[in-house]
Amino acid sequence: MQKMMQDRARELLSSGKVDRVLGWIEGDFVYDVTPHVFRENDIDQLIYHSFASQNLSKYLVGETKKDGVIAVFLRPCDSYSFVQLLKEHRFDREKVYAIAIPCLGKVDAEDLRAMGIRGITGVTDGKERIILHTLYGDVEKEKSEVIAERCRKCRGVHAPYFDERLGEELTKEPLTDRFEMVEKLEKMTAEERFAFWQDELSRCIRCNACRNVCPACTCEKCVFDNAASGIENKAPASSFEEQNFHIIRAFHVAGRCTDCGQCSRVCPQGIPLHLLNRKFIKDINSCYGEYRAGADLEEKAPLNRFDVDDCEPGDVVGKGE
Amino acid sequence: MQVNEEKFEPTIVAFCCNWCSYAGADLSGTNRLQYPANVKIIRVPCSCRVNPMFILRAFQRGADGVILCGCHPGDCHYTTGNYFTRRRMTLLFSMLEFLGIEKERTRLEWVSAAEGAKFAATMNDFVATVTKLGKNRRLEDLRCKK
Amino acid sequence: MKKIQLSLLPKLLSAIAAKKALYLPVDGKAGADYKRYEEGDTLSRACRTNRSAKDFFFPQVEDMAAFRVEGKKIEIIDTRKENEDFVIFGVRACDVRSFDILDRVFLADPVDTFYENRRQHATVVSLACDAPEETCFCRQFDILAEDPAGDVAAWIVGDEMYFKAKTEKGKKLLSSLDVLLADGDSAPVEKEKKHLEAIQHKLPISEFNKEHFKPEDLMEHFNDPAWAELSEACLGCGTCTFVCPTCQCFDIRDFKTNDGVLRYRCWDSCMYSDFTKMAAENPRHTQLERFRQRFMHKLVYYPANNDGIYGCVGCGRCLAKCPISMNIVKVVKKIGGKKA
Amino acid sequence: MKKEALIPEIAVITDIRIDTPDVRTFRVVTPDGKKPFEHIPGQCAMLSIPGVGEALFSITSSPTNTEYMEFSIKKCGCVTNFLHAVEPGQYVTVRGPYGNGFPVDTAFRNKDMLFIAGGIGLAPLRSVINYCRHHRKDYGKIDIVYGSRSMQDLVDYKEIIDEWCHEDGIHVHLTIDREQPEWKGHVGFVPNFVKELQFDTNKTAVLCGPPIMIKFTLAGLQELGFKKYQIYTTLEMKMKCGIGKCGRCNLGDKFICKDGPVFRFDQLEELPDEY
Repeated sequence: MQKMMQDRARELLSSGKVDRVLGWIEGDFVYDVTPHVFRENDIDQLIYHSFASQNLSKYLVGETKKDGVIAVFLRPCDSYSFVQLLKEHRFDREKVYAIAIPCLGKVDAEDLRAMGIRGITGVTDGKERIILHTLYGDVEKEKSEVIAERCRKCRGVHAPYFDERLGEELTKEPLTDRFEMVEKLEKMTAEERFAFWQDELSRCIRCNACRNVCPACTCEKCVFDNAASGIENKAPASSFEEQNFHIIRAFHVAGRCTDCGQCSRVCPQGIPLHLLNRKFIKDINSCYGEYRAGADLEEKAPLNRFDVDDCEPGDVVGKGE
Repeated sequence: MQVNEEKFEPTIVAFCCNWCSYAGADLSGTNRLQYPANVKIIRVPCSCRVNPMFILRAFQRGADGVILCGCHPGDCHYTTGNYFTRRRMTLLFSMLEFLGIEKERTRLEWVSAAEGAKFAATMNDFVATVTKLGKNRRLEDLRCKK
Repeated sequence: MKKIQLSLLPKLLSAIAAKKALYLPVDGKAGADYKRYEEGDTLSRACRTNRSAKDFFFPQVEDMAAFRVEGKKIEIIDTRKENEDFVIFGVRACDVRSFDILDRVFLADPVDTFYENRRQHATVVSLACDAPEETCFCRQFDILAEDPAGDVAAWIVGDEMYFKAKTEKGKKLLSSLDVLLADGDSAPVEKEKKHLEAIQHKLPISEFNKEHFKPEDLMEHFNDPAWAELSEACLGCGTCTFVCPTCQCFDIRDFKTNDGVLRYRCWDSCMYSDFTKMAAENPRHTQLERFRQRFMHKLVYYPANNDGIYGCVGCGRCLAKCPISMNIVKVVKKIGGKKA
Repeated sequence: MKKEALIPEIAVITDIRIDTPDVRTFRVVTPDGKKPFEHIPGQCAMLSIPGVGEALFSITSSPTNTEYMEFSIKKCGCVTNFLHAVEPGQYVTVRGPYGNGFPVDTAFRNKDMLFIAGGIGLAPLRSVINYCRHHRKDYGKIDIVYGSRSMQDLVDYKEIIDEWCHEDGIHVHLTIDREQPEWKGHVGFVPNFVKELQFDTNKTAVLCGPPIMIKFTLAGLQELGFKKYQIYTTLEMKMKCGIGKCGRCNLGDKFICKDGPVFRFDQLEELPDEY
């Protein structure tokens, strides 16, 4: 796959069809992957494997402000973000050449470390199995055992918007129901839920990684950076601030969140932020009909439309217990 | 402990739409209908003007309950504002509950300019509910209490 | 040299906690983090905590003063309090060095009394690293993970834990625990040190060359065209700065309480767009300048002002935590790798 | 407990002078009527209104003024907007002095001085100009070039006309950017005016104003034959602490708050040209 991508990128660059290619580059370690804008001279360094987990679509907002056409590799989850961004007119479609690529699920080095797999030096990807080369010998694992939570619940289907597809289209069923944990929390008592979230959110260091990585968070100036908003802050100065930030962050992407799971991936404190987003998705689906952000360019987002006979808050709130 | 509970006087913030419930509150006053003085009314041009941060900030600043009153669905002065309010608040209140905030602390009610009695009854009921719940501990900001 | 059976460690910890506030790294849901000791907590053996130990002296948020405002009048209330005595147990060598780096900023004239107060009341018990991650590179900055600094240094050798007091404060702490500690021979520790050092030499990251980062190279590094490429993917979040044990930039902010104003200080990040935002303009207007500032500060500016000591301790947290895996090692390779 | 540098002192605004439509000069004393602290010309102080913010301003009054301190402040951000709305009697907090100041007792001694300011850039220079006037015998001839957008935008116009213009050995050259019917003086930008005036190169120049003015005036002075080590300026940057700890105001390895704000151009040459 990696070879195929390199070849195709080289072709596109040399034919002059695109001027730059957005992909991934590896650092000192195989999992040390950074998004990178390639040109003809460094396209050989483009990589694609289980650790290429950053989404690229958000970079298009900045990249399309520059001159020239940029090609971008989109994994299925990323292609939904791509469409959502396009729908919100966040980048110039004319300047983008979108290449859809398949994904077999990504692996996070932190998860592996927690499993006791350390000193990783390389990886050999298979469809079902993955071999991790480490300083202490090779470790072979079932992919389903090691892939990240977000990928285990991924409904990996390509969004219909791309310029070309590379590699075979993979349709797969999610390994587990993605609302499982949300439902589990809903069944708890308010006290238990409060304790759960206090434990999680109190670890927040307000680094804004969840916000800055989110493909739905593309405001020119975030309300949390705006001194005039009255809620601007740089630190979780009180437990209220922690809750406030995460409620508002999730609310502002409600109906636009594609459930790509990047927020939880980047959290340095391991807070399961995607659960907040999924709660909104679940409520939206059950109250206003199934909706998937980024699935198409036409349908209005759930919070941008209404029905005269929508349910009242009282019909929904408190029904989980 | 029991003694304190009895003395507890909640602070209630009511966001009232200028075109209906604010007038409703006025009417309940001219009709000499009683509702508790705990309710602090904030007039807004439309229930739709209230964004989630308003609600959260009210709690931060010491509210024990927040109620949002707007025109009945279909009666919005701006045609559709309250429909959007309904969707937003449904999601927000559900999220607050998901985080373990007592669901009784937030409420959305439709009160028209003619419903002075409904306004008073709603407020009486809401104050009583929140009084029973006690002080807002889960969404408070201790810095404000210093 | 003192020692104790590992099985008796809980006893030792509660003995310390009985006299002073005790903090130690404990394994949690998502990795190890420092917490206040409670009966039953066990010392994490992880070589790195999520958050660094700088929080103890330079917490993310701290109140500085309060103001009462009445009409045109203002009254200042000094809210500072004398800190309680506390012990941090199990700090790794990299984090211990970070305290020296912070000292040079906060204890420089005029002294930061908030920091100084905490520093004076703390006793640091360090712990030698027996299982570094492949992302560790403290040795590049001449930090000896096998022989950490601190008030007391500790080693785990087999099923025993050895302690050596390195300062007066450390001696005091050990002598207060005399009943629990036995006298230990230094030979096993010396042998362990050799063993741990050998592990350190096997670590993969070894690019840092001091010859390439000298104050006189400031302009060359500053004007390096590679910054554009390096900063290209940066999200502008504050993860690297907040997990970093030596990042000490802060912001001073006012919070309006219901009846006054609370002035507090909180961590700030040079990666944030509003870090240098002024009313009229922002001198660091793109992520390139912000990114460059962070690494130039650690590798060139800080050493230029502090006898050549680098502002990085090689703890590897930014390598593990950066959402896009851009980190100081990649920067060092690109920027410092040119001079032959 | 020891005194903490970051905790300010209370001060009172006793007088507000309206200089231009967007510049006011605030007179500040302690609640018991004294000068808050001593300073050197060119140094700065942190003023704050709790709940609004804290910001750094250069001290406009001369150290030779023993009664009070003055700050000329242009309305542009949060704190300055608030200050422009207050009345005398308003309490503020103040801490300082910060920065190195001008070398008035060393390098400037017995030199002919050339002060060049644009707009609000006069604020830091007024302190040193008045210091030189006070210790007149310690300095040579003084030339002051001051320019602004319009006549109404000239800060301290009254003091300049009534006092500075009438003193021996002081030459004031005023200019405005565009012609105005009531203006009889020179019209044109400061950099060109400086070149037209053809100053001797045996002077020590001090520059302050908007970055673009500084850039072209520096070039102009060099054209006249001035060397970089003869020219001083004072820089500006976002600051939170004022004591070299908060980490944002550095230009290269120098902190503006601690090692500056006053720099000689040959010193700046060794530093990056952006922040």
